[in-house]
Amino acid sequence: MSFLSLTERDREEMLAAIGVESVDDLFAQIPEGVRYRGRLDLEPALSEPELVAHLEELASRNAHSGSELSFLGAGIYDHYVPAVVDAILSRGEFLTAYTPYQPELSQGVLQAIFEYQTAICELTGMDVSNASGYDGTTVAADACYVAKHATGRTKVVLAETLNPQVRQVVKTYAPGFGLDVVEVPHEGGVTDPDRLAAAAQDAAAVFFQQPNFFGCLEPAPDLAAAANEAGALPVAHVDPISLGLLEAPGRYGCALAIGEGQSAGNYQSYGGPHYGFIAARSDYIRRMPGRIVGETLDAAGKRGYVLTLQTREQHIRREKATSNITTNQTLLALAGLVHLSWLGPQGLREVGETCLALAEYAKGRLSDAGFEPMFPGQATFKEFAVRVGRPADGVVRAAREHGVHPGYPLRRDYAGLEDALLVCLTEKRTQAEVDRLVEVLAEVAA
Amino acid sequence: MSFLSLTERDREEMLAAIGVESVDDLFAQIPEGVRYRGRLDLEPALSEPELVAHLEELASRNAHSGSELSFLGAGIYDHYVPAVVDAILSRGEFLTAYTPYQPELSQGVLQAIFEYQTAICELTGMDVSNASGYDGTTVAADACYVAKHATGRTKVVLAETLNPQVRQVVKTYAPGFGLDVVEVPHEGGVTDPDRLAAAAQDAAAVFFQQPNFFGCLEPAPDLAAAANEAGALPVAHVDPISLGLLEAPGRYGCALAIGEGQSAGNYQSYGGPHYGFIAARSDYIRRMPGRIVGETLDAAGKRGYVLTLQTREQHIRREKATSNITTNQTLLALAGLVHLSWLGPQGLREVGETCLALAEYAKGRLSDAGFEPMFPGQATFKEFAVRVGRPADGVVRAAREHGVHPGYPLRRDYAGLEDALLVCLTEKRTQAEVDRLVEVLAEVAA
Amino acid sequence: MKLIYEQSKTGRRASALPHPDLPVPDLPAELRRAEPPRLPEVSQPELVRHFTKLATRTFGIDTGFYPLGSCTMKHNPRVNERVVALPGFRDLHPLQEEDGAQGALELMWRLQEILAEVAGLPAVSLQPAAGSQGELTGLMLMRAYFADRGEGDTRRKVVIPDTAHGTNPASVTMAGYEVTKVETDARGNLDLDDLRAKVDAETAGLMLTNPSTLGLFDEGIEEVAAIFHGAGALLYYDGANLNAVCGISRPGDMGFDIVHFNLHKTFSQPHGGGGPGGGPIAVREALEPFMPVPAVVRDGDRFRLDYDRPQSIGKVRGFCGPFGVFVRSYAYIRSYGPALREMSEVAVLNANYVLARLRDAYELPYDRLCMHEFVLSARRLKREHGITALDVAKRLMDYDFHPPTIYFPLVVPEALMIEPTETEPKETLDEFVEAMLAIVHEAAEEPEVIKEAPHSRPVGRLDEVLAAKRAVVKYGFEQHPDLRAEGAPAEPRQLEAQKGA
Amino acid sequence: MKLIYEQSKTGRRASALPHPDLPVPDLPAELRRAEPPRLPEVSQPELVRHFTKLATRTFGIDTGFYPLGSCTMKHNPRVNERVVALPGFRDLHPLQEEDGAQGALELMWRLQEILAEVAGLPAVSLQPAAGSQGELTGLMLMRAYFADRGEGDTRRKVVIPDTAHGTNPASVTMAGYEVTKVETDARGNLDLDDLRAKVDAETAGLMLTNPSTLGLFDEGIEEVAAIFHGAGALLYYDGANLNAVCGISRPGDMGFDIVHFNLHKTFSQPHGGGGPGGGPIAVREALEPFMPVPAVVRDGDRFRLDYDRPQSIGKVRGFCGPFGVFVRSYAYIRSYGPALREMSEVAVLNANYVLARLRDAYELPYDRLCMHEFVLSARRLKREHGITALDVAKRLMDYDFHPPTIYFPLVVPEALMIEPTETEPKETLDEFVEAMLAIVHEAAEEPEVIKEAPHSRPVGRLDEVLAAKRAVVKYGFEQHPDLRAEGAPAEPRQLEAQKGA
Ligand SMILES: Cc1ncc(COP(=O)(O)O)c(C=O)c1O
Ligand SMILES: Cc1ncc(COP(=O)(O)O)c(C=O)c1O
Repeated sequence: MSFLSLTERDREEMLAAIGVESVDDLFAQIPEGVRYRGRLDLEPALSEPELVAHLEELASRNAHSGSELSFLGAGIYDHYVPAVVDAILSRGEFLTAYTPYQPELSQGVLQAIFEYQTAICELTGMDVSNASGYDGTTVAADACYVAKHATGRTKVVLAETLNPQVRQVVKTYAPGFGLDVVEVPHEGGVTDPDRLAAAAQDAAAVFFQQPNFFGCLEPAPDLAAAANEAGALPVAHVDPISLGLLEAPGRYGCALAIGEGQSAGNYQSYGGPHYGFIAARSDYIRRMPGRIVGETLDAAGKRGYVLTLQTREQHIRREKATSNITTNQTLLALAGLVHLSWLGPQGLREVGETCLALAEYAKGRLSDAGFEPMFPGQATFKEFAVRVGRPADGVVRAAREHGVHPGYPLRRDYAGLEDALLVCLTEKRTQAEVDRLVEVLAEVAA
Repeated sequence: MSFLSLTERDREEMLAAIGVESVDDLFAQIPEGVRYRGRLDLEPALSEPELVAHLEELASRNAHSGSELSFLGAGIYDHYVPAVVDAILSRGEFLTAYTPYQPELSQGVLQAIFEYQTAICELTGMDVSNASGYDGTTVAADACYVAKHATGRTKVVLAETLNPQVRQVVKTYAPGFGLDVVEVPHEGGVTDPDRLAAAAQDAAAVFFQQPNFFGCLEPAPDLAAAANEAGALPVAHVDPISLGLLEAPGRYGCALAIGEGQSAGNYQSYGGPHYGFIAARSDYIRRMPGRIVGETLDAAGKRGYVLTLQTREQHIRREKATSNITTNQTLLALAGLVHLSWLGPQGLREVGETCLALAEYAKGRLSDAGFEPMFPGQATFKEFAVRVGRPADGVVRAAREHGVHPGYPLRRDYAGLEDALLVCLTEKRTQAEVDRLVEVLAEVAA
Repeated sequence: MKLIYEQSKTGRRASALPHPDLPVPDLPAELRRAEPPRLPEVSQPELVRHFTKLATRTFGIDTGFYPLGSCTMKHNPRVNERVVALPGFRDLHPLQEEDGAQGALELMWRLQEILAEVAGLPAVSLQPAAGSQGELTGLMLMRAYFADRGEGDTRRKVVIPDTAHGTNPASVTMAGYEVTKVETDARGNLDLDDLRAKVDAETAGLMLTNPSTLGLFDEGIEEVAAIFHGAGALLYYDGANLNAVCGISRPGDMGFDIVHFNLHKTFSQPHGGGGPGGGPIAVREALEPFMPVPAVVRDGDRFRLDYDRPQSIGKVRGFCGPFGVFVRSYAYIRSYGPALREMSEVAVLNANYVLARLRDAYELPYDRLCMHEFVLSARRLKREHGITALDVAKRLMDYDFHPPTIYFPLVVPEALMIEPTETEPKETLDEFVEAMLAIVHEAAEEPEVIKEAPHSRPVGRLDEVLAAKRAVVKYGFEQHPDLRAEGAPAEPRQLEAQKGA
Repeated sequence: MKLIYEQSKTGRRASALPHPDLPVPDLPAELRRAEPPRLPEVSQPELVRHFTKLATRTFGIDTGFYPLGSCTMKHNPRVNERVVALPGFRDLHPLQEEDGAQGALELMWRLQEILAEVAGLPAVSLQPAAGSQGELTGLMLMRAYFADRGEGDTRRKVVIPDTAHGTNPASVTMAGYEVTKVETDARGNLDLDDLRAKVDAETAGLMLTNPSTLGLFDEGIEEVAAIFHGAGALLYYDGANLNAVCGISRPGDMGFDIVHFNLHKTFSQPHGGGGPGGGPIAVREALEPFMPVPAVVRDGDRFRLDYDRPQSIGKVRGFCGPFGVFVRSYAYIRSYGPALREMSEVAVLNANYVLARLRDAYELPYDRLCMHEFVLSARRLKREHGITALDVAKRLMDYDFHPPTIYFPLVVPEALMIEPTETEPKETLDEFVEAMLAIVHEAAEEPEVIKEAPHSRPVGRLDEVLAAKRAVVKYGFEQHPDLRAEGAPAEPRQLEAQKGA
């Protein structure tokens, strides 16, 4: 076995040093009754070339964004991942290190996390970010836990325009946290601040998404104000790629900002691994979940970085910890940092503008072709909902026959939006591709 | 421009430090008459995502060995390149270093070359290898230059079964070297030692290939003996992947062993970049072309590696140098070392056996289907010539319509072999794929 | 070295982006960004150099031996990186229609089958993102199971041994349960008397790592299972140490009802400086109805996602879980095939060899053969020479080794928790042993060399107390505090608390 | 560190290979291998660690500043590595039918067009594998051209300036020509009088690098061209320094008839520790018939290989040349587009800036502005403090810089040939300048620190004389010589000969 390094001779010498006859003797401590005497019923071993061929065959049965012109978004986006991301993530040191428990030989990854935390704080306008959460859904559960302890309250409010998967995960976690979940329906594609204000009474936290799941821009400052008014923590779920153009949640009163990091630096990868980010005002620093890196000095006065504020964490605080997270998503967050460093402020702005311009162009062309917006009059960023005039699932099926995936059928999450497709434009799309979308939709949905 | 690092302000400060007004002033030394006043007529700049899309489009118009079942060989082979090769070659240190002129900060690449030289010597049974030549053709020209100076003679002999491209390159170089080229025709697919002996009189060197271009095994020891008898240097052109099973040229009297390294560690890449290897008996060490790494010590007695025997080389010996080579193919040779280290002696043997077994299976199945060997009775390794009963070019065209590239039409290089296809089997091919080849050939050539 | 922000210069950039010739609409003024985020402004050459330099200041398995106990830092085969990057996997959108994702669905289904076989339990969900989330998911399943049986209000307690990893009690609280602690007996097994006294009708279940964090297989496991099952409670298996027993002893056969896997440990997902991971769970039939949605199911030769699970606890993570992690672990397991047992055998052999060579020089709290890892104590060194486990760890860096996990498990004072894994050659184990023995020698001869270690790294020991006190957790640009100006710590203080696992 | 062979152990392996269930035929006994080659026997974990360690002991552009004169060590964009790895390029067989290689052929054709535009010459062949082979090919073209004109026997000489790179004279000999040397005048230009005296009816041509290896543009280039063309001879342009003049001055416009490009210099092919490179050539119409076969031609919207060139010199390399190199360089040029000129402008700006800051501290043999690089002399340091160019180079390593090219060109004693390239930020240039100035200071204050440099590398200065004398050029297994046993060199001897370029 090429992953193992012992020769027959090594084994013999080692067994002798241990003082046993055979490897089997090492397992004497396992009670007879629970020893497994069979041979695992697994398929035969594959050599490296065979393994690659097998996985190539599996991969070939997936329609990916290189083989199909796709306008799918809805939380995971086909943004361009720059080549430097691959180059840096494939460095063996980053790839094969673990959590930097021992800072002296882990300064590289520690500094990278510190730089990542800074980038997230800059994007969101917050004071502290952790080293990453699992994804854009679990950070919402994390934020509930923060809010629960910060306020002592037992309810959280979710705008219905918050990503359905995020809402589902919050609902799964809530009973364990002792929290009730209340949802606030949208009105014409966005959330009404007054309705939110009413729901926010006695709430620990209020969650909304900007741009929201429909791609519409929420009146985010008003929503945050409604929450603050009620003494609930306003939590904004944001797309990092939008934050070159859209205001930072920290600037309109949010207590926490969370989000799915995938759009910055990660491939779609059928949904993971990606990273979730969670950032907060300094008030909540000691309630944050997970790893945080801080700056310090050595005896010579040299600057260095360490895991810090660890008394929040499970390995020290155990049942009183702010979270149970241990393994996180550092490598993916590093990809985010590299991507954001590649973009810089100017690039981030440009990507946003390109998405915005393409989406507006698509809206216009679709409308010209008779496909009306689902939520007329709402400003959008890179996604928008459009009515295709017949059940959207069938339209998707028909369009894919033409090599175009036109978007996500909203009816899968929102009863009543039967003919609505959520269409996403990233900077990888072109004007000609939008034209092709319109052409195909006109053909299959006309 | 993202590859440039100066800001506007930097430029101003730098111009000031230089004491000129503008960048244009720096070019004052260029006579007016030869200044280019136009703007280069090049296509517009592409951003990174656009560049990738453009090159993906170009690449998509190539039928590669992932998109077509291919039995092409004839000098470049679809052997499996292990993942470790990619991982190691993509390390920025290896990728972006140049020739290790300054050994103290280049010990890594120097040691790697030393290890590569050792691997080549082990494979070929020789005493010295250089750090690489350009490819499997140019090392033949290099060997001519060695032989010319070693013997003072003015003729080289090439077996006609030597790869046609190798022969062409030798013929291109020979006039400059003051060498005549004589070719010895094959007999039934191999070279007759007696005919070779006759041609070898007064020759500086005799070149043959093992296995030869037709895939047949030459009576290599007899050929080498014929050359030695005549006082000509016997030079074997060998495939590294065959050398787990076939005898090392150094063990049957060759003076030099050369070859195309691609089959060990390099992708096909439409023919390059690859590496050529050249190894020799110690007699010729001071006539070797190119870089050679040697072992030495520092003042503390620490072992280290340096470029050595440099008085052979152009930068010191100038017009009397053993070669003009400077930039070589180190990165590709490193790939070779990694691949060979991955294989080890056992793996090299196994790859050879798999090729051999598959080729024998293919010969049998083809013969059963009525396709007879071109050179009956000759032992082969991973390639063999088969008669398809009609002009081979048309058969290739027709088979490719079925997604199978059945091999190389020998008539392109050998008049008279009109219906012969050279079929190659690497360890990446399977029994089922051979069956598919036979099926398709039966259909298109029946 | 400089932070990337400290290298920034206005107007410099690393990216080149497309600019379609289209008008950019205005955004509502009140939503528009006022100040651009101060992201790095560097050129592409600078970007690559910066992160290359950071990489070379990071110690990974590729750099050297990494015997960080409980973390299973085994070799990460590069072929797994190759296959995960296939466009059909890498560029697949998670909301792709099922008929456009058959390869991905089949891969997940196959991995589920494999994990079920290894666990000895029938139903698998791949969704949890890491071991800790596997734990929490498992506890949620317990809740749902007992709620369904009408015992939701009575069964409030989960039993946790004193050797448990911190995630176990943390998960218990997050799941809304209470922790009941039990002790470890003199042989390193669960204390059965203590257990019997504490397990009752209020007990929902047990969370156990087996082999335990001491690297010891619980010799009373059958009795343990009987106690819990007898009381109507469930057993949860923390799979962090599964690398010891693949094909040798199956958690389902041991009596566990719920198991999590750490794909990043047992099945070689690269740890990435902290993650990603994967924490699939396997359960008995009785718990299957409560598993997260969607389930990946097979219908004849088609694969699909099944959301129709009315009793499901819901979703714990987006989509189907960390798919890329599944690709790597699937590839890893397929490289072994039915010989997976050999992986665990060699892991246990390597650990016992190192143990045999170190047991006399350090203290071994439980005098037994170990499984895939073992825990030594540096108590004697501390008593005799003032050299702590932390000191040993720091000094090992000078010998080019990553330190073991220290100060864990909590039941062993001055704990050194050593897990060599199966991928290490004997030569490396021998070199590590020599270094560990040399340190014992140095402790007597020149303890200050150890106290001041590491000597070979870009920084010396860092002041963890200062870091926590000042809480500088991001770059502050013009306002960034100058800690140096506030005075270098005469003696940097480290927490003598768990580092690793 | 150990050689990989020294880590080998019988029976260990890194590979897993397919074993089809087929009989393996016997090979003829007299051809069968008697002893297996002693290739490394290591496991995959060991393999990865070994080469990772070698990588970290290698200094590349990604590691730091690499001002190795004449080598144009510019940043290598990673997007080029991405596109070259596309399966349609990477896994394309060179003997694929033309209709299955249209993308590759089009890419080569496009690159030819671009190079023709940059050179200002109409016909391009991509075939040569590197600059040196481009030179040789160009000289072969001269031969063919003169042979065709019946002057093959009379024109035997090629003029080479004293500043020329060693490949130039070496190529001349390999092409069967004789070298005629000419001198450089006091301004660093070709000495026109010397030239006029030496160019005659026996002259086949000139080989010139312009800007020269002194980093100076030949101010008399028009007159030089007139002299050669007047004598019926040809001018060959060594393109090693093309990075100075892209879009600023075109070799064809300067009067050159044949040009080679070093794709690995000007157009950013990663240098790979020594290679690969690419050495395409561009020529005037009159020379086109002699170009290597096959030519890549366009017929309407199809691309094909044309072998029907009866006057061709033949082939100089396999297939169409180093295709992967073409992909990278094509991508690089397309990233600039018509703004390619800016690349050269900044290269020249960067060089002049460093020159301006160093010219007083070192000696500048030709007092002019430079182009993309410049040559200083350490003669004064040597005279005053015994510090040679070699010493400066070694000391620079302690400041984390790759040294410049030294002892070249030969006309400058104690030469330091510095080429910053356009991709470096001003900060790096400033740091390099500070180091160079610090070394001047050290030379006076503590010369032994320089003499014993480098202090920060895994080895100290190595004995090059011992290496050449003992000629240990491969591992000898049991018979490997133990140089240490023969005694460490009291003072390791380095050759004060060209290092770099
Ligand atoms: C024993 C034990 N349990 C649980 C965990 C938590 O697993 P994860 O890090 O995957 O969340 C770990 C490791 O971190 C562990 O060692
Ligand atoms: C001036 C000059 N000419 C020719 C060459 C040879 O080019 P190559 O190394 O590509 O063969 C070089 C560089 O090595 C050079 O600097």
